Amino acid sequence: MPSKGKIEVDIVRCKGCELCILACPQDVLALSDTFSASGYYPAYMKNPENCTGCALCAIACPDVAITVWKEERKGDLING
Amino acid sequence: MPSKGKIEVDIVRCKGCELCILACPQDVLALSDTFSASGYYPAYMKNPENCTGCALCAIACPDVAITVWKEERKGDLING
Amino acid sequence: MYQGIIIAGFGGQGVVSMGILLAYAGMVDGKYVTFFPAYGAEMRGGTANCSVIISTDEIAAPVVGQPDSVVVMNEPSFSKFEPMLKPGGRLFINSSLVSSRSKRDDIEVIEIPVNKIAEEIGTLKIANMVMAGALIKHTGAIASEAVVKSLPKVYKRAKPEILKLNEVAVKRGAEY
Amino acid sequence: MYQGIIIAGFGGQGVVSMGILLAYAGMVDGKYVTFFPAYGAEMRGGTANCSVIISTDEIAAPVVGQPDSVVVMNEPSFSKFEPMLKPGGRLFINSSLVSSRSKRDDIEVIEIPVNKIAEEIGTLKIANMVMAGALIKHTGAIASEAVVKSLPKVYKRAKPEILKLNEVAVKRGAEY
Amino acid sequence: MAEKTLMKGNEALAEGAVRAGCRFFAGYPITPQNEVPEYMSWRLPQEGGFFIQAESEVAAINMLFGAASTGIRVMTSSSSPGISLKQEGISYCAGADLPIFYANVVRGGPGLGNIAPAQSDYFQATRGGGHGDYRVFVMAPNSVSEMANFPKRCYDVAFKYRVPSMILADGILGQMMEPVEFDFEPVDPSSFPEPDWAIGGDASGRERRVVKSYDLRPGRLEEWNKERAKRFERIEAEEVDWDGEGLDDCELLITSYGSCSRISKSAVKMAREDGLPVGLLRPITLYPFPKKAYQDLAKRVKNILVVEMSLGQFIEDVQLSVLGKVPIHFHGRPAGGIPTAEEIYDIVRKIMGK
Amino acid sequence: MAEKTLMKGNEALAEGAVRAGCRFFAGYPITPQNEVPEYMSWRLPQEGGFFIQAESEVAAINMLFGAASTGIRVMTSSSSPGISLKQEGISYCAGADLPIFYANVVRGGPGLGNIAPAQSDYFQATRGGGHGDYRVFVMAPNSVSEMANFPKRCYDVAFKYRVPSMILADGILGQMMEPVEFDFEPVDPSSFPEPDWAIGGDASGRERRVVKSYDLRPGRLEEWNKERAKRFERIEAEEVDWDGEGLDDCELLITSYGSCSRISKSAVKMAREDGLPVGLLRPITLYPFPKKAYQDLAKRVKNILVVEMSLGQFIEDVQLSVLGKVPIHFHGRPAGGIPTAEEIYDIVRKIMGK
Amino acid sequence: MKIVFEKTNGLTEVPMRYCPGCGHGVAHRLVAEVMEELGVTKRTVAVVPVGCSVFMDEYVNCDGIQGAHGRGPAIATGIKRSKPETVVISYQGDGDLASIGMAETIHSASRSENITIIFINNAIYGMTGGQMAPTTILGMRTTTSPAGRRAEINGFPIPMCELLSSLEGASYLARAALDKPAHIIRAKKYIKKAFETQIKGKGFSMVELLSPCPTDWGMTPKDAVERIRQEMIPRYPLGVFRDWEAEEKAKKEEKAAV
Amino acid sequence: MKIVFEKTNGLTEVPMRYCPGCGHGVAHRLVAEVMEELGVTKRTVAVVPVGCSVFMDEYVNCDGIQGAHGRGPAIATGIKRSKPETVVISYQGDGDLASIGMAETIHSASRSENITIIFINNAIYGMTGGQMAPTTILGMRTTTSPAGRRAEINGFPIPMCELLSSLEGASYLARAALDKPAHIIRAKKYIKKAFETQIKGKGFSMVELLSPCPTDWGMTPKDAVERIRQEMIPRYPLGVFRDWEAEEKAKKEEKAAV
Ligand SMILES: Cc1ncc(C[n+]2csc(CCOP(=O)(O)OP(=O)(O)O)c2C)c(N)n1
Ligand SMILES: Cc1ncc(C[n+]2csc(CCOP(=O)(O)OP(=O)(O)O)c2C)c(N)n1
Ligand code: SF4
Ligand code: SF4
Ligand code: SF4
Ligand code: SF4
Repeated sequence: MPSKGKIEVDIVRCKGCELCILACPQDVLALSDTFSASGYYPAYMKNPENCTGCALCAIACPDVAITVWKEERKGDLING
Repeated sequence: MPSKGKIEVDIVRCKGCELCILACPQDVLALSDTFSASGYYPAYMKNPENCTGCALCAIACPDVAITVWKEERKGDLING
Repeated sequence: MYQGIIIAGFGGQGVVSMGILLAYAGMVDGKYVTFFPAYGAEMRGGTANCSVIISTDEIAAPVVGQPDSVVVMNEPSFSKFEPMLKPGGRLFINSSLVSSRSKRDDIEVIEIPVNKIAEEIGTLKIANMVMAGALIKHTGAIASEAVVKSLPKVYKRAKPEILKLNEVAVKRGAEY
Repeated sequence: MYQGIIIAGFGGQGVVSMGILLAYAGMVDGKYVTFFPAYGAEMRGGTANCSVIISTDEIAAPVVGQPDSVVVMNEPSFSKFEPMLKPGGRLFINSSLVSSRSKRDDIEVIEIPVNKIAEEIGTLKIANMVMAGALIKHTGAIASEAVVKSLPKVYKRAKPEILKLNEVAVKRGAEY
Repeated sequence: MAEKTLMKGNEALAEGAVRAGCRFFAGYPITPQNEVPEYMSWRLPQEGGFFIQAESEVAAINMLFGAASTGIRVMTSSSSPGISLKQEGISYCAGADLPIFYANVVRGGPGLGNIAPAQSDYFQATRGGGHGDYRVFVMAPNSVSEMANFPKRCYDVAFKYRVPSMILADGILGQMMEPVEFDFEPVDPSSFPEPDWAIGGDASGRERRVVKSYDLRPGRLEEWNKERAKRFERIEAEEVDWDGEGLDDCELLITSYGSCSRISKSAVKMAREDGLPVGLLRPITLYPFPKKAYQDLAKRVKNILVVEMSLGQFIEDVQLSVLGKVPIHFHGRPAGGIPTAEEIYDIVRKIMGK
Repeated sequence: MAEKTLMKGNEALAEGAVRAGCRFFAGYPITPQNEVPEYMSWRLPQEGGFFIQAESEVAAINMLFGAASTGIRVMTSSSSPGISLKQEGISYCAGADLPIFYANVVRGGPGLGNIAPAQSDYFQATRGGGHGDYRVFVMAPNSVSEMANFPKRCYDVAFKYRVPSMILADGILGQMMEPVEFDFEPVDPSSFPEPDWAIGGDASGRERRVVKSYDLRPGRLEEWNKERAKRFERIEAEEVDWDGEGLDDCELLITSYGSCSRISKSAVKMAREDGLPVGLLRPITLYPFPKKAYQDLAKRVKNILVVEMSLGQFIEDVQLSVLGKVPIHFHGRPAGGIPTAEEIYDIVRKIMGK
Repeated sequence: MKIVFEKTNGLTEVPMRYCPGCGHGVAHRLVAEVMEELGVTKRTVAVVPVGCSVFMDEYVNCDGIQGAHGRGPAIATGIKRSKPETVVISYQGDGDLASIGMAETIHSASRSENITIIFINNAIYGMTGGQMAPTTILGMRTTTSPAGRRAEINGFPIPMCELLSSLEGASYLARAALDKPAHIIRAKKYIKKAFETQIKGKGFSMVELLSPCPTDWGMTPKDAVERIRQEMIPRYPLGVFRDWEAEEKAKKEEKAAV
Repeated sequence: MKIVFEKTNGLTEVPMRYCPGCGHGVAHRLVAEVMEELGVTKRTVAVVPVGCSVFMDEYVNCDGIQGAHGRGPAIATGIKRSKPETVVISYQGDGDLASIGMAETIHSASRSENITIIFINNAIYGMTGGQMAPTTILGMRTTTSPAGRRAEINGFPIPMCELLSSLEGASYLARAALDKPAHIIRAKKYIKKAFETQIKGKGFSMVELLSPCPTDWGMTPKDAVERIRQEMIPRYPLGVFRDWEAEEKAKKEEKAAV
């Protein structure tokens, strides 16, 4: 059974590059259709229920915009 | 039978470095004991009869001071 | 007549080519013109801006300190350039993307949903031309025929149908 | 008193250390002194020379244009420096190696077979010191005790017996 | 002449050089002059010329040294830090009497500084820059048209006197677009006779030649330098250029060069509109410096105001020309600060007590 | 102080720097300054310092940039072409406010030139040299003792104002031996407090620091440059040095610096022996230039004769000081030509009509 | 739930000014995480290049120094030899490291300077607007090779890890890519090993990172990472090129075998 | 009797100013003989370095150009690209080529500039009086490594042929020694091949020559050539490192085999 996770995108940092979307194996993410103060369309959890907290999105993110939470279990990857 | 040869040292160019002496397989050469106009002791043929005209001395000479003659025979080395 | 214009937006919004078109058209119209882009590191992060001056007299510096007109094609440009506008100047806002509204009462604000209009005409790419049309109309700095004449000179490799679309865009913009 | 000296010879003849010794001794003797070597590409091809000035007054430039004394330790140096000597100047010739003879009648020529003398004393290496002795004697520019006192300062790493030999060499030179 | 076209200063500079016969360009990217190599990368091959992006500015100037030695018209360009790196190579070109042409599109310094327009490389440009006694023929355009037309004059002088030549511009002139008119027809360099000092190619019909900047024989380098100095004297006598505005009756003389001179011109206009007798002297050649023009004016004007985008470099040449005859005032903006016509006019009024 | 020793100028320079606290040297061979790196290669390790032969002059100056940023006393040296290559790096040091010390043992130029003593890098030394508005504190020794003692003053000024400092010498001063006396006790750099801008080491007790020369924010680099200009104004006010001879009553003033000033001094002596009122003004700091000393003398003397081993660089600073108040005559020998006292005295007599 | 990924303290709070999808951000993060994990942030100096990453000093939480284009290794040498307890990294682009700075790169490696180079190979000059870099692959269009890079005119792309491997002093050399999480995780391991190489005093280390530059490649970030996979990795194979530890081990084994 | 060896017309009549036993003389002669034998003297330009051989332009009978220290390959590039019919050789010492000029060397090789470099590796800075060179072998005393070269401080000697071999553009690379006639004869063959590489338009060629510097090594000429045998050749093995012809052949055979 996949673990449960959740992410948060810092919309000040996010530039809507979509690399997190590309990286997520669970199709959790999408770009928002309203733009941020800096004029970008930030990523958000389109399918939050699918998130396993694997952090691949955060590892791919060039702007360190993503924080990842996960159900506590042993032996998980921390900071790639 | 080794061929017959002869060399001539240009004493304006020769600086007495002795590399020709080192190179000559026939012990033909030695340094003169009177110095040249530029103050060097130039090489000369101490044992002219031994010279085979192999040109090894000339090939070794850094100052292109040596001209080599040889009895004409086919297939000999010219200018290294 | 002297018009100092700043045009600002995202990298892909055609801000620079809009500026060049205006300068070219000004030249065709017999005016003195200069065009001056932001360059180098200022370009990083995807924003772009440029200054255009159109004048009946020789132009000193191409740098526009206090613009007569400001064009903001996106949100970040609004906050950066709206304050610089000269009292009595004109602020052209791409209302399709900019939600901020100016609080100044000493300027004229022209809001045009250029993205929307451009999409109606056929392609988002000509949003800048819609804006150009509006700017020419309101400032009166350049004869609009000069703009139409300049289009094929500035977009040298564009196909006729694209040029046509651009022309339409300029005209639609001029209706605002 | 002002003595401008040029010393010239092959690389290995101790031309430079002779110059330094004279300058050092001059300093010990309370004179103004400068030493100036030929340097760089001039050194290629195995010749060396240097200029020493010993003076009771401050010295302008260490470069000696018209020397009061010239020391030639080998043949090529003769042809190069003999003509530069000031009228009335002294030419010190290492007659062991130099066969040319000066044709000038406005100079004093001192010929010393320094190589021969040095070999007699024990080593060719001190031929330069023999020459130094002769030079001091003839020019009177430096007290000879100053030279002896300077030897251990200039040859800091030399063994006492070598210093002794140097001393002997200087004295022998002074006999010429 | 062709119809007016709208060009970027950097592109006009490149096109101007090509039309003046440039057939070799070596450069290295640096803002705000990137359009020069970029333009050359496609434009030179069209004319059978060669463009190369060198591994560094140092390599670029030395590629120029090599290419120039074959007798052709060559060019490099850069901006402040890159020009500093080229100083050794420029000195070698001067020392070997090679006619090269280069441009410095100056930015704010020192160090990395910024990329804003500046005029703080004036000393370096006008006093040789590298080691040794030599000068470079320096032109200071103030419009995109001049960016286009000055390379030709630089080449002509460089080849006539066998000296390096350069254009000193800045980020404004490099980046702005303006209508351009060329004042000369494109030249065909293949019609030039090969200089009698050029190396390479087939030397069968002539003595071998050597291009070099050294002479270790005592006194020979001194002679050579004196002969070169004579050429510079001739340049000073024959190649000075400047223009002005309102010089006939001005009491206060503003002087500035390059893009700054346009701003000064606006200030002059403001003053004249207010009836103040203000004029502008604008050196077009910075080396040779139009000393005489200043000296003549110094007999008449009451004040001189030097305006430059630097903390005070150009002003020294003005001082050296005027030699205390007239009070000199100074307004300098360093490191990318661009003076405005209003701020200049304010100073003008203060000086004139109005 | 220690007894007199006989030292070569280059070695005195190196030893002087070590005694003044230098603990890092990066250099590259070039005649006529090779004894400096050679000396440092064994001397610095004795004091726990570090010597490195860099791969080039460019690398050397950038190693200095790094080493200086840690707050220690650093040095490089070179001769003309090598100093040209360092100009970018020197400009970076100036831009990042790093106190460095370097020496140029000038040789004949331009280009490869020759290795004879020369003074033709004066412009480069005194006007910053690299790109941007900055200056370098420049001292011009004229004896081996001064070669030994000036590095300390260079470091003191460099650290006080956070500017680059240098010694401008030549092949005579570098290569000659003369008795040397040190006028200061060796300093122990480990007793210096760490500057509050130094990076590296353990930063636990402090905020992180950044050393840099750029500021891309509009207007900020201009502010920074103006602040730096203030420091240079203070240097001009506080650090000028010069000396002279026969200044009280001279009618003709000879002026020259460095090794050339010794020769001039001989000429002065000759003149005085003949009863001619001739004096010598010799700038010890070239930047800041002893303008006031000239201005004071200009009120009194009838003629000035500038003597330099160059085609005319130093003379500009004299002209800028005197501003036409007194006629200035010139005797320059470029590219390794060394004037003699006799030749100077001849000119003196001609000027004085004797 | 527990945080499993958050911004490291090795980075400051300042949002990075790079273009969307730029690899510099990832590289900065990896360096910062390694500094923190090894506990050396307070004694690290980042030598910052001229290039898009000229802003790096605002983002990493250690001391910084920004110097002349291409001279990072020389600057790093000056710092390291003056304060050997400092961990010195030189962060450089491909124009910086492989073009103008080639001599400094090679010589610092050959001297086995005890420094760490983080080499961002994005096959282009980013900051100046997309000119050809020494690492630009053949055929690639840039603003100074508008018809695509051609070997006869522009020369061949230079593989830096391979070039440096022949130098005795190059203690640790590795190449990774920043195109996808698996490669990024590997990149971080390499960077950590490089830092450790320096901390243990083992000499010169360099990690080359194939990195996307969507803006100057004229691509979306997605297409840019795809280009790394399709075009760059085949030309610049990933992996470890020199490893002092493996070499020491091999030597020991060899000895043992004798 | 017939003359079997005499001074080639590729050399002028001017006696060379090098020290007794210096390898530059031999190298000049080989270059000059090759020029003559290939009949290209009249269309050759020798790019002369800063170094003892700065006088080369007086000795070789072709056009010459003397430029800045280390920049020979850049100068050669400028000439070759301007007048491609010219045969351009860049003659360089080890300080010149491997220290200050490292970037120019590598980039000209990587561009496969159609030029020929004659690289005199005498492990020292000759002209400036015996300072350490990048090629100085470990332990060797020089005026700037007075206690002998140590890797930790001065770095490792750089083997240029090996370093350049990893570059695709390096078409012909070979190393010979000038210590004895057999090696000198081999050196000439390499030089000839290098010239031919250029004449056929095959790109970059370089011949490295291990060469004695008796003066700055502080040795007699005899001892100096002995040092080449004892100390240099073991560190710098002789032979051909890259050969476009062999590589073309191998490729063809490979194809044929498929
Ligand atoms: C001496 C010098 N030359 C050129 C430049 C201009 N310049 C700034 S960044 C840069 C190169 C950028 O490319 P790269 O090193 O690959 O880094 P990137 O921007 O791609 O990260 C250049 C050439 C400079 N600042 N200084
Ligand atoms: C820019 C510059 N730096 C340094 C020098 C001084 N210099 C002259 S020759 C030389 C190097 C000589 O060594 P090498 O290249 O090995 O040639 P060699 O003399 O041994 O034949 C140097 C450093 C110079 N002329 N120019
Ligand atoms: S943590 Fe994993 S599953 Fe969750 S959004 Fe990120 S990549 Fe997708
Ligand atoms: S990768 Fe980062 S910057 Fe890009 S869209 Fe996702 S959260 Fe935003
Ligand atoms: S030709 Fe041969 S045998 Fe004759 S001297 Fe020369 S080396 Fe000896
Ligand atoms: S110093 Fe060495 S390289 Fe130079 S000429 Fe003498 S022996 Fe030859």
